[in-house]
Amino acid sequence: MAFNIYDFTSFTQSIDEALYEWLPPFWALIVEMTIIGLVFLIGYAIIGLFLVYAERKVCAFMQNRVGPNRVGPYGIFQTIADFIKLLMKELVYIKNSDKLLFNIAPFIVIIASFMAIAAIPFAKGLHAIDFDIGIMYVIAVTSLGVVGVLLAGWSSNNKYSLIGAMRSGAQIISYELSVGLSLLTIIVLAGTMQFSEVVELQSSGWFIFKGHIPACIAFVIFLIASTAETNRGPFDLAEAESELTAGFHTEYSGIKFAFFFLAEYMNMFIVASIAATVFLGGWMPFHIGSWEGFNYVMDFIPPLFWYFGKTAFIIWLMMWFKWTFPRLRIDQLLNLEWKYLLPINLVNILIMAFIVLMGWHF
Amino acid sequence: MTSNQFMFLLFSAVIVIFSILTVTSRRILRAATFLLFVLVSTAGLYFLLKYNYLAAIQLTLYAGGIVVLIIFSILLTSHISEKLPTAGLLKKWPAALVALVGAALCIVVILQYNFPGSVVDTEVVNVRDIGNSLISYGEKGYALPFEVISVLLLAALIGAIVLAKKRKD
Amino acid sequence: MKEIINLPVRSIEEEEYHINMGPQHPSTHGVLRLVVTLQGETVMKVQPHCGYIHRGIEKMCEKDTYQQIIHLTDRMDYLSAHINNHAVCLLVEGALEVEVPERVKYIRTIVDELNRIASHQLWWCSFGMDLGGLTCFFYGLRDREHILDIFEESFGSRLLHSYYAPGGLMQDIHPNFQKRTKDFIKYFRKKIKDYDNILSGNVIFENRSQGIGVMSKEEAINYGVCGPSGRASGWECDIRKKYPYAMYDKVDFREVLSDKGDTYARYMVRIDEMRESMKIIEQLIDNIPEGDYSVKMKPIIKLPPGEYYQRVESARGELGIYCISDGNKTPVRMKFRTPSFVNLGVLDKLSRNMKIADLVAIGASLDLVIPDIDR
Amino acid sequence: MNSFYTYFADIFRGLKSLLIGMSVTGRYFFSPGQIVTQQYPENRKTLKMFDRFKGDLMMPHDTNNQHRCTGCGICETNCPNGSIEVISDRIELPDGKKKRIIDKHIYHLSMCTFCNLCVKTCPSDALAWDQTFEHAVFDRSKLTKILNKPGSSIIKDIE
Repeated sequence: MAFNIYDFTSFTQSIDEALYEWLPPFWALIVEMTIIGLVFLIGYAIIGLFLVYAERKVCAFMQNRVGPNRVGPYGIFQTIADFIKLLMKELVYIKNSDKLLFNIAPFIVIIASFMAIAAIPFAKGLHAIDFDIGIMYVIAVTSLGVVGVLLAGWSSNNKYSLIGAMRSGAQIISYELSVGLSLLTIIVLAGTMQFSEVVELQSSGWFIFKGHIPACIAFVIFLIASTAETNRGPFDLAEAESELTAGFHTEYSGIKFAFFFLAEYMNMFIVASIAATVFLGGWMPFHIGSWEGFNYVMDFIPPLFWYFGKTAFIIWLMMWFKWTFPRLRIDQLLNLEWKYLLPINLVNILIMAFIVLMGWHF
Repeated sequence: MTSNQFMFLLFSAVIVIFSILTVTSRRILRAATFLLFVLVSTAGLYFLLKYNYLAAIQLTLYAGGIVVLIIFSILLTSHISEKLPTAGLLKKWPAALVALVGAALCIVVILQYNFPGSVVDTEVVNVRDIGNSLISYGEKGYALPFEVISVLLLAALIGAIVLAKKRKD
Repeated sequence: MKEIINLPVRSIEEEEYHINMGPQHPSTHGVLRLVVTLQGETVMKVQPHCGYIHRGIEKMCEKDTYQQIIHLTDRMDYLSAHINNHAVCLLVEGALEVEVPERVKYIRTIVDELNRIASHQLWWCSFGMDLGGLTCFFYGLRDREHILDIFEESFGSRLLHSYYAPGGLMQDIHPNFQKRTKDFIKYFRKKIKDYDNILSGNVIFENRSQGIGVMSKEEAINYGVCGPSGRASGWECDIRKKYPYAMYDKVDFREVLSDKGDTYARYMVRIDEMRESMKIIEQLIDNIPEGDYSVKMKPIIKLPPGEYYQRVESARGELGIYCISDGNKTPVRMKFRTPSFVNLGVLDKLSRNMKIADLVAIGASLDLVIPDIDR
Repeated sequence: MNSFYTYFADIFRGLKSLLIGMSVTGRYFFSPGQIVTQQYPENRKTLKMFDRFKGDLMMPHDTNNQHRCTGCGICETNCPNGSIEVISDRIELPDGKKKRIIDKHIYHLSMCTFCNLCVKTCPSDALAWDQTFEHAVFDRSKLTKILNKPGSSIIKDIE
């Protein structure tokens, strides 16, 4: 098996070929799917645990305090301890709730985020599936998560949960538009929706630099809208704790609450990786046009490092938003979307199309 | 059994089971949720056929859009304790009849068609082609329907705004 | 067309529903229960239900001597404990016509103002938290810690001090008191800029608070809304200016007023009051005269028979104490006119037809302390 | 045109205010030296409470196991919460006079509100504050303390 840290294509291909050699095609596919599923599951858990820890540390430093420091050195095992606690907690069943929907809601949320992660390229040749409509697929799949939130809020038979679910529904439905349109701006520039091609196209410079101001505006809008879509930061109205106690997951406990919790962080990760891939070149190193020497040096840094570095930066930005701003009110939230983000976005696409037509982009 | 067949059977089973559950469930939100599963499985079938674009549209519009709107409106209007009444015999028999006739029609049509063996490998439909044919006005062009639908949607939008606008008096 | 409009529709009452905000709810800062009638997310009516932390302080006062009453008043509005104590001390001293030494007046004024700053800091951070900016909470508490350290060094406790006694103080201030206070003022003048940067000027905060819960001057007077909340509506109700006590008639400070009357005005008035308080402290801290920290009082204080009323400006507004004495060592009746209780009354008026998120903001801007409501 | 201008002016003003807010948190994020959190159980050795801190009532005893309490009960009457109980005996001195001495000075920490009245009103300065603050115990009865040590007596010259 050829293993190359800069290009995983041969590595994954050799695994694929070996499996098909040893096994009949049906079982080879099953084994391959299982391996990919397990890898994602483990990665999911690790990333989730790490993000929870990172969030707590980042917010602690922004709030001028130390953060978790009891379990393990610098508190690195804190999230594991939390997770064990959540696992062992009693699952509270509520009287007069719709038990079936109450139970499947967290799974819908987590499956939606799980489906989205499949299309994201982590490095060259390291992605589960490479659709020709990758970006669209991700937008489609992430829009399913809201169903889980709505079901959770309704089936809890709790007024706070219901209000939280309503808010979340209105919020996600409207902000999906901005997410889609801001990505569309880059699709206009790139001319493709396939993630691998999008990344390859950025080998001569990231889209945020290539696309002039419209790309920057699209990036900012994407950051705002995706923060809203993941129910985070100043847009956490669905779980606004000072108004609705815990919003749609008020009645959830134990592992089911952990699912919501994990899904929130994974959605953040997915959104950040999309932003990193589409705007900041994904695993592509930092290249400047025709500076051969500079590009050569940058190529020595492995793509996984680039990918996770960019994603971490965007996640950090989103945490920075969350721990600085007060929360918006629901009507202001919709105002922001319909009065500011959407019109600007539409004009932005026009400008971008114009730039692409005139060939002004790099 | 190839993996494609297996996945096809899996998706079909999901579609059939949840379709029946959708129409038999007495709780309206459960019915909507089962409908979601049906639509997602349909998208899965499209993916199996490598109609990726159609599958993504199915997910975005039907699963992510329409079902969410249905659920949203159920949230606004109904309470958790509400249960739909079971239909009486007077309604059940005609419904069963209609369903049987429909099923028979479908089965007859499917049986009569002799499927030619797939000669060419299924080709991924390029998004660029779809886009081009959507706005071309030549042969196989959909520019006119596209524009008509746009006008229709615009009218619907304006109508919605007029309806939602508060009366001044 | 007309018939369609006049069709019988479901009445508004049917679409209303109630939620209980409290007694356990993150935004009520205690055990206040608000029964909120909602229509969608719009607040139709707010009914406060008090009494979840009622301890019968007024009744307990009837069996306590005047020295002992002091420690009970700490526990009403625990965020301005010194100021509550001050009211009782002034009442007793006024009834007995005792003149306290200058040094006591200076120290009481400084400590009162420090307490006011500490209270406003806690208000600021919980206000930020109620609007969803959790970081504010930690900045406010961090700065408040400095004042609590000053208090702890001089008076031995951080929250409930019982430091004033009728006729003076329990003990003299610590030798470090002046230096520490001056250090704090220097420190806080820098940190209060953070407050402005992170919350006051923020566009989200401005939109959340401007034009929300507008209270006119007439309403403020009618409802008796006092303190910073009343002054935000343009009502000059500062007891320190109108009925000066301690050193307030000798120091130079501005009564912070605003004519907007909305949540943002209430916010800005409190922020400016912190600056004014620092100005008062700066004028006094270097000039504390030498002298005794207390006059000699009888071990058992008996007020002459009669009725007494004493008011002070606590961090939340006018705190009035009404006392009937029959000449014994305990009062016959003690009645506290606590600012939070009066300010709570206007909550329903202000938050009608607002969103549920505005209710939280308005409640926070009135700066309610629940033990002060229930006593 | 004017509304067009204000539309964009609003956007930029809003963005600027958000950036100012972010600069505050960002500054703290990059200067962890400003963290003021006390690492409590670790700093127990170096943690020093202020001299006047009212942690726990105590009765100072000197090296001869002698205290200054006469058992007069003024602290008991002055305590607003009944957290002090003074149990005193009357003993007959050799010269025939009767004298009150203290048997048990009971202090209920669980009822104390640290109002300082007992310490202030004690005519013989027999009470003082201790600076301990870790009062948590598993059994409530442990919060009831007897302040005078066993076998202690009163210092001679106090009357």
